[in-house]
Amino acid sequence: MTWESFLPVAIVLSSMIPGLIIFWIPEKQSQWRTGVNLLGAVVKLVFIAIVMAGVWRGDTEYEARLSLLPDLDLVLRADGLGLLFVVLSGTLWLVTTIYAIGYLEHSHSRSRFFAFFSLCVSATMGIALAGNLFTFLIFYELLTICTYPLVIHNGTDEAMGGGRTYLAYTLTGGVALLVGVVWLSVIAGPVEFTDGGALGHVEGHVTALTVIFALFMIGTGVKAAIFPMHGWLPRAMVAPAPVSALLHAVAVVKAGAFGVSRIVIDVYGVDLAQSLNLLLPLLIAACTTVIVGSVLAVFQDDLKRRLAYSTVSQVSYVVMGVAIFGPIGAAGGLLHLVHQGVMKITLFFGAGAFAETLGVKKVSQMNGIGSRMPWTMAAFTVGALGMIGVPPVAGFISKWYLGTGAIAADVDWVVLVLLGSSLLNAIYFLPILYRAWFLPQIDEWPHEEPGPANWMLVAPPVVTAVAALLLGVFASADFSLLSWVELIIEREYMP
Amino acid sequence: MILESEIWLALVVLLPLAGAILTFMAPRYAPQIGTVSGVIVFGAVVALTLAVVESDATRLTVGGWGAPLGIDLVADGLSTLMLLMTAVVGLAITAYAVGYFGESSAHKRAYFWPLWLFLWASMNALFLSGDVFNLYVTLELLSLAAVALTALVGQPAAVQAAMRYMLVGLAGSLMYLMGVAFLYAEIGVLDIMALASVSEATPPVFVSAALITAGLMMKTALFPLHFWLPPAHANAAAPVSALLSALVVKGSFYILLRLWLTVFAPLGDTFAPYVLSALGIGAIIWGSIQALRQPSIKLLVAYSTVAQLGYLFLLIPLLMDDGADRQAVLSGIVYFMIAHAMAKSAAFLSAGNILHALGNDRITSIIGMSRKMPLTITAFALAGISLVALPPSAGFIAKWLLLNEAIDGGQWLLVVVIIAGGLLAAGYVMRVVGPAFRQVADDQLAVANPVVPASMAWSALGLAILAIVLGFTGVYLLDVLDIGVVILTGGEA
Amino acid sequence: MIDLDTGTFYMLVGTVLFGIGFYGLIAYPHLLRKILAMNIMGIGVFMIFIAAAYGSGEGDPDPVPHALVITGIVVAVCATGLALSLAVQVQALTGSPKLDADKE
Amino acid sequence: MTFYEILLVVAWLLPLAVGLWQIARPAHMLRYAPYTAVPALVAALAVPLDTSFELSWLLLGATLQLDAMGQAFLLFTATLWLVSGVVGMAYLQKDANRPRFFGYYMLAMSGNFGLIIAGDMLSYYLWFAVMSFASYGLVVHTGAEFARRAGSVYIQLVVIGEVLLFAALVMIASDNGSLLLPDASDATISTLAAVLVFISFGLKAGVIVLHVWLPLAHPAAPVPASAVLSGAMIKAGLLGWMRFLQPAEFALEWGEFLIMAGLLSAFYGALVGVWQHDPKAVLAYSSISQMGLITVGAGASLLLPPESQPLALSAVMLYALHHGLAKGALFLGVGLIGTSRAMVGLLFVPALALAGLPLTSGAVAKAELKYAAESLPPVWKDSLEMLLPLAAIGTTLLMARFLHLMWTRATGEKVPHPIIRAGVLATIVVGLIVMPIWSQASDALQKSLEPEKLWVALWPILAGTVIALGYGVLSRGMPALKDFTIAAGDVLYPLEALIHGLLGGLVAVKKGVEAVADAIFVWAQRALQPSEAQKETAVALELRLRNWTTAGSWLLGLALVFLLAVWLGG
Amino acid sequence: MSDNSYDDVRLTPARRFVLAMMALLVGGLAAAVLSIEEEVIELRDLALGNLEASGVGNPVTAVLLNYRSYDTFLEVAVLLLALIGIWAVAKKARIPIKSPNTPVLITFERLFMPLMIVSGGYLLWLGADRTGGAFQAGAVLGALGVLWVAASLWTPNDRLRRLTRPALVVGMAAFLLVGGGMMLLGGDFFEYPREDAKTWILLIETAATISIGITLVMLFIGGIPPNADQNKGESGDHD
Repeated sequence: MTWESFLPVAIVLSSMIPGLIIFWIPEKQSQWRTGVNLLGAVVKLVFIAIVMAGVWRGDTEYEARLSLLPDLDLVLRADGLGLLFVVLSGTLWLVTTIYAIGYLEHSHSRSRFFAFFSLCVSATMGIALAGNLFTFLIFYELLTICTYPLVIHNGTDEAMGGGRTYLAYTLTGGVALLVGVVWLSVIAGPVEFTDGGALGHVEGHVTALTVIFALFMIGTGVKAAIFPMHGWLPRAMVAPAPVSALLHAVAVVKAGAFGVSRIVIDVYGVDLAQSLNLLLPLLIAACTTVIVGSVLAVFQDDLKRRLAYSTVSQVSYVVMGVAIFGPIGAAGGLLHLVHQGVMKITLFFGAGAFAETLGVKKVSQMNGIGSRMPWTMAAFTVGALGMIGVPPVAGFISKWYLGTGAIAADVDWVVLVLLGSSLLNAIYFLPILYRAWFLPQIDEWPHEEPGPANWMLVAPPVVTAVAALLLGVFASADFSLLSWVELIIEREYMP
Repeated sequence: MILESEIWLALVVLLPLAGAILTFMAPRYAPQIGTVSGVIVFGAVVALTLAVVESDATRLTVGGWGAPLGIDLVADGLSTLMLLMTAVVGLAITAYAVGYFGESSAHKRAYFWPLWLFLWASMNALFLSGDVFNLYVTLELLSLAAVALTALVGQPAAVQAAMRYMLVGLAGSLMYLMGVAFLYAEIGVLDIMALASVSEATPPVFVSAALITAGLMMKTALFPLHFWLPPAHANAAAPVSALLSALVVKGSFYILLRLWLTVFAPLGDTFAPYVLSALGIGAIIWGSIQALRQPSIKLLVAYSTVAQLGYLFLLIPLLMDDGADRQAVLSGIVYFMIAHAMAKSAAFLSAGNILHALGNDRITSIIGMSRKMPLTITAFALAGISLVALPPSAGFIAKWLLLNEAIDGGQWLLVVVIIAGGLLAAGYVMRVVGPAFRQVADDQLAVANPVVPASMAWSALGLAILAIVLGFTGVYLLDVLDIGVVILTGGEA
Repeated sequence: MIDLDTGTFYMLVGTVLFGIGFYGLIAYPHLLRKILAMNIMGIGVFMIFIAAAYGSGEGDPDPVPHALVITGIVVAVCATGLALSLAVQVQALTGSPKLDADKE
Repeated sequence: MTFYEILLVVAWLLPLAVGLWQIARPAHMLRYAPYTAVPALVAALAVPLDTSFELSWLLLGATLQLDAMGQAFLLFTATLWLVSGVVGMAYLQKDANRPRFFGYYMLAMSGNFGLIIAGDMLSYYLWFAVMSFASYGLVVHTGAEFARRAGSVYIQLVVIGEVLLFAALVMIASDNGSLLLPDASDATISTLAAVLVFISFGLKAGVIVLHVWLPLAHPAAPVPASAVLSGAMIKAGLLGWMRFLQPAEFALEWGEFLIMAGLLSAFYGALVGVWQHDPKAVLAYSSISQMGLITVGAGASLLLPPESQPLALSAVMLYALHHGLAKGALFLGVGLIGTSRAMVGLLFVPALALAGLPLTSGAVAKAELKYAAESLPPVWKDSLEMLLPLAAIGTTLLMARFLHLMWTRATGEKVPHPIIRAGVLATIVVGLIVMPIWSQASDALQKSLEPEKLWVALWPILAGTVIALGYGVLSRGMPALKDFTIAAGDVLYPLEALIHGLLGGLVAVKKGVEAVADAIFVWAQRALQPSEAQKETAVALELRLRNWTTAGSWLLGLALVFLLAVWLGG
Repeated sequence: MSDNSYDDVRLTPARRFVLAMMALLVGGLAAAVLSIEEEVIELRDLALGNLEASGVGNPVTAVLLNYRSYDTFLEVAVLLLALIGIWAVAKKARIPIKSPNTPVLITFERLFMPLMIVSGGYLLWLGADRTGGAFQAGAVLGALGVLWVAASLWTPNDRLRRLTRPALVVGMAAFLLVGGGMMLLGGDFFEYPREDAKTWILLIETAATISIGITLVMLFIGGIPPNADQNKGESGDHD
């Protein structure tokens, strides 16, 4: 177990072990629980930093391998694409844990909540660091198992219904993925993620490969909430805010999008996918989701459901980016993977803070909230403007790359879709800002928490909003996200 | 001269019998003796496994007379894995039974142990026996012990179920014996390998195959003939239903597998295996539908057994067809048996805990129980994960192997059935796990503070965790399976 | 008629007995009838073994099937014993000598 | 970073920082708010031409540069922002949320300066967005109902503009590969991109169809805001055209199109503006018509052969300069409404300048424009010869209407606020005196003073005044004529109907999609839940199986099946 | 019991269907039987050939206790298991009602009891060379016991009671110890040393006879005899 092979395992375990420990911490000792939680988060970030440096230099190969079956190994390998997702989840987990501690101050069974919360993040880390399709599948399903208790945390009938729908969708998706992975391993032997695609040695099987691709897209599409399979996301908004924030803005939904990009870039390889003309249908599906998601979001009065539908459309930007044949489009997709995560989590934090401190759940109740909670609303505004794609917030950069990528790959109509969705984003975000800042408060807040707002609910959204701004403004700085994405694309597209 | 490994072969049968005698002789100390002998037998099985792994397959000629005349005990890869499965589940059930019978009547406590150790001995003898008639005797030993254990509870429903189980067992054994009679009348030998080397497609062998398959199919409770299993497994005491579902039904399936791989190999290319596969499909669908409707947890888990047994029969056509990778199919089936044993025994033991703590196992009464009985509900949930075959559980690896072979063999109907089975299993597992997570005020809980003895809770959880951990040890188990020649193509020794 | 040497004749008798027993076990609801039928089935099977042992008549009969039959008989006795005691329990607990599903 | 570069950065950074700080912590450093425009003014004067440098870390590598056009624009914009700021400080003295107003004011200011100095497309887009969104705050400042309506129309069109501009930029960037402004990197843009650029900047510049928000927003905003809106911000659209519109193949058709659009706007502005009752609305329509004229200049610059193009560009710059200052003065003058007639007299000067009175900046600008028009291809040359004076008449009529309205309201009971008066005077002086004497303008001044040019400039003004007087006499007799008015924003209403139709479409789409999704969900629900009848049969079948005769026949049946299978299949 | 026995056996349509299928099955079996031509002699020659090495004269006893001694060992285990099963299930013994000690039964009893014991012993001894052996002797002893119980001469006394469980177990214990013991002596499982195979066989047979006899009586009684168990408390509660 050399140091290089220990690190990826350590990243996954650094949230799994705290998770398992927290199961046993009794409900009362919240200090202990917070301590273990934060310790795990910090240790993880340290490991991530070390691995990032190694991969940035490109000289060390971080890989841990355990053979489960004669020709089937569990592989954890840190490569550019994986680390992108790891960094996103790792940092946002720390912020969300702080937020969750504030949010769930007087809620029931918090040990169970934080335990499953940490397990989810370790599952996400596993997905990000998976070295082959088999490992990806294992952690992908593990994520479903760990997120279910979080979705039904409130235990009300509505939560159970949401949980049931969530399981129904994700399990069917998981099954489709399972059949796809098994079939591919029958045709092409064990499939390791290799830059530029791992199916070089497979000749023929064209129809089989197409059907397998369809199965993969259903499998990952369910979690990425691509159009026909997005039904579970709005219904899962029943979960407490930190769950919707981390899971439905970062972990679960991103796992789907990350899965799509892994399969297109590292399994099929973009050239093979293009030659089998698989990318066009995917692009069409992604674009329909973008439009439909935004259209549905316009009419939701419940704030979290509106954000949920917005997530449905925003995640498909990532899928769109990957489906655009060409390095720029892919760069746009991967950028948006991170940007959307940061911006959307700000919005969810905001929504959670409004619900927790003022009991505001509906958009119609948000009049004059800007004056009552200026900092949270300011963060929410930055997030919203970013979503619309207004510079200098990060959203603009990824939309810019998507646009230029689309034209470079001469699928010009995609720019139309980008336009349409930006317009729709404006239609459903600007009224919120308008009500918050420019309309006076009409009636009393549903149930106002006395005393100053709990800093744990205010700080995280502000931090992530500033991050979104910095990601936008300092996009092309040396150590910025953009340069990391360019590094990935360099390795993936020009092997 | 007897080799060191062969001694373990004999001891693995003798020790539990000795234990049974001792527990019968001293009823008041039965639990203590029972636990000690359980541990000893577990040790013996582990020693045997190590011996087999080193010195390849071992064959013990009982009485020194050698195959055709005497009886041989054979420990190859398949039987060693089965022994290990029985030993692990047996140890957990022994630990559980100490707690479970601790509170029940002295009579039950006294008579559970000898019957259980007899059953364990009969399972070990069955897995090792290389003689067709000897298999009948072990099968009979197994059935009688199982029937007596089922009736031990003494409730009218349990006794009726035991009676029905008795009749089924007898009918099955006699059909098996008639099959053996015809084999003897035709070939005149009783040792399996000797029979296999000579047997070819003649009418007596057809009749024997038909009778033996039908008889053992009923004892394994395959779909239309599963009627006796749910009442028996649901009404028996918790440890008994765990061992019935996890081990006893596997015994008769093991004989069926062993005979079809050796003696009836020449009949492999007929469409008989397809009939078995079709019944398997029926079992999965019918079992799952029934499980989705049961009001109580033990009946639900019992019908889940009926469904999961269907998986064992699904791939038999591929097992018998020389074109397919028969060793891989066998490893899929065997791994499924092991995974199912762990998960099902864990499920039944946790159902027993629920019954013990709440007084009834109706699904409506476990609403909100995850807070009050965290260990038990986690055990059931982990077992559920393996039953539904979600990674990283052993069930997942088994389903992966089965799917791999089904797709490789181009059997798309089987792929669909395996998938549908998984989803249906998710359906009925969630019927139990879902309500447990519901958040309900304390006063609405069926029982304010349910209490579950530690040994019972931890043995259930231990098995459940094992069901997950076995997901990672696939390589080692499958290496063991490759020891010794198990699969014979038609007519070749 | 086909040339029936004694061995084959008794084997046929065995199969018929097996059939009668098996029918009784399935068709008759009363538990005692089922247990008796089960014994007849057993005898049918033992008849096959003994006929096989008889072989073609000359020389001593094959001792192995005889031993098997003895073992078979003892096992049948044990099974019948347990079945009877169970049947008695069923009668005592449910007041009827038939299993619930078989009562019309 | 040389001093000049720092100056260029500070020009937009200072107002941005102070503006943000103002919104977060209102009422601090309020007094110095207007003076944040000073660095920009200094930069316009001091920074040598064509200094450009790159901030590689900002956005995707931003470059800042000051070329001739930039300098001119920066000059009059900075002055206007400064003066309006000072006047605004006084004008809004009693207003409670003045700090919030100045917060948005300074943000808009930083946006305006930023886009002038921007060297690459992305920065231009960034600052253009900042300016547009911030000025929303100015429009809805008063909080009155019609201000809100104006604001919502304004923001919707701003968003559409932004989105179209984004698409255009994406096309241009991917066609040419570089992010630099097209005019700097002599990149050529495709027709579609050109159309998008025209529309998005046309929205800001208020060209004929896209002007609908202007007559609503400018009057709604407080005086200093509308001064800056009309004077400086409207020019951002024009600057955008100049920077981006380097159309490749159809340069000629583009030029003609622009000239046509310009002329149409000029006449349309005049025609509708005359009937307005609110002086600020009149001024708004006059801005539309003036911008039309400048568009004509821009169009001309495309049609002219390359060697005489700088001439047209300088004409456009001069005209923008002139209009900025004059219109700024007039709007600030509106601040004096209700004061003595003398004040209205004061406003005569900028009004006449706008109409093109010789010796004023207006005359210089118009002369420069005519001079540029001469080298146009003949068909355009003489048509402009004839049309431009007509436009001048229109402007004079507008000015007359404005002065008339101001005159009727000059009741004298309000005391003119000294600072406002001083501000107005300052802009007039700068407009009249400084501008003509300035280096480039000087030779244009000589040209405008030649005798025949003098007459060409004078007769439209005289004709305009005659018509105005005639109208005055007539309207006294016919009240219907007097209060005939076209609602401000005229074309807006059909447009709004169109938008509602669009929204209606969206609702239909939404209903359709939700219906489909729910149908699938309900169908899946029903498919999985077996019906009661099915449940009954399942239970009954299960119990029947338990009966021995049934089970026995299954057992026998299967035994026979196996026998057959094995016997026959062998 | 309400249902009369007639409709238990009436040929209902379902039963007619079962009968038909049974006929088919028997037909199949018969066909298979008829197809068996040459009868099989392999095991017969082997068994008879090794007779003198097995240490006993009677070939059946040789098969039972030497060649396939493992089978017989498990068979005795089945016997014991059945008994334990019955005791577990039935709990209370069903001693038949006290029949009046009619003179005929008593005198028959007194006359035949010694005779039966002697013939049982003889049968056991005979088994080595001619038909006889443990099971036949056990059956005779069993019959003796049944007569004894039927004549309600069963006088439970402590000494006898303490002996019941060991007696039941001794047969299987002997098998187990001897079989296992052979391994200690270096031979295979159940491989008797060549020369004194007969003595070992006889030892096992006597133990088996005792167990079989007692077990058959217990089977007849059908439950735990009133005082067979040492631990007092146990027989008390019969839930």
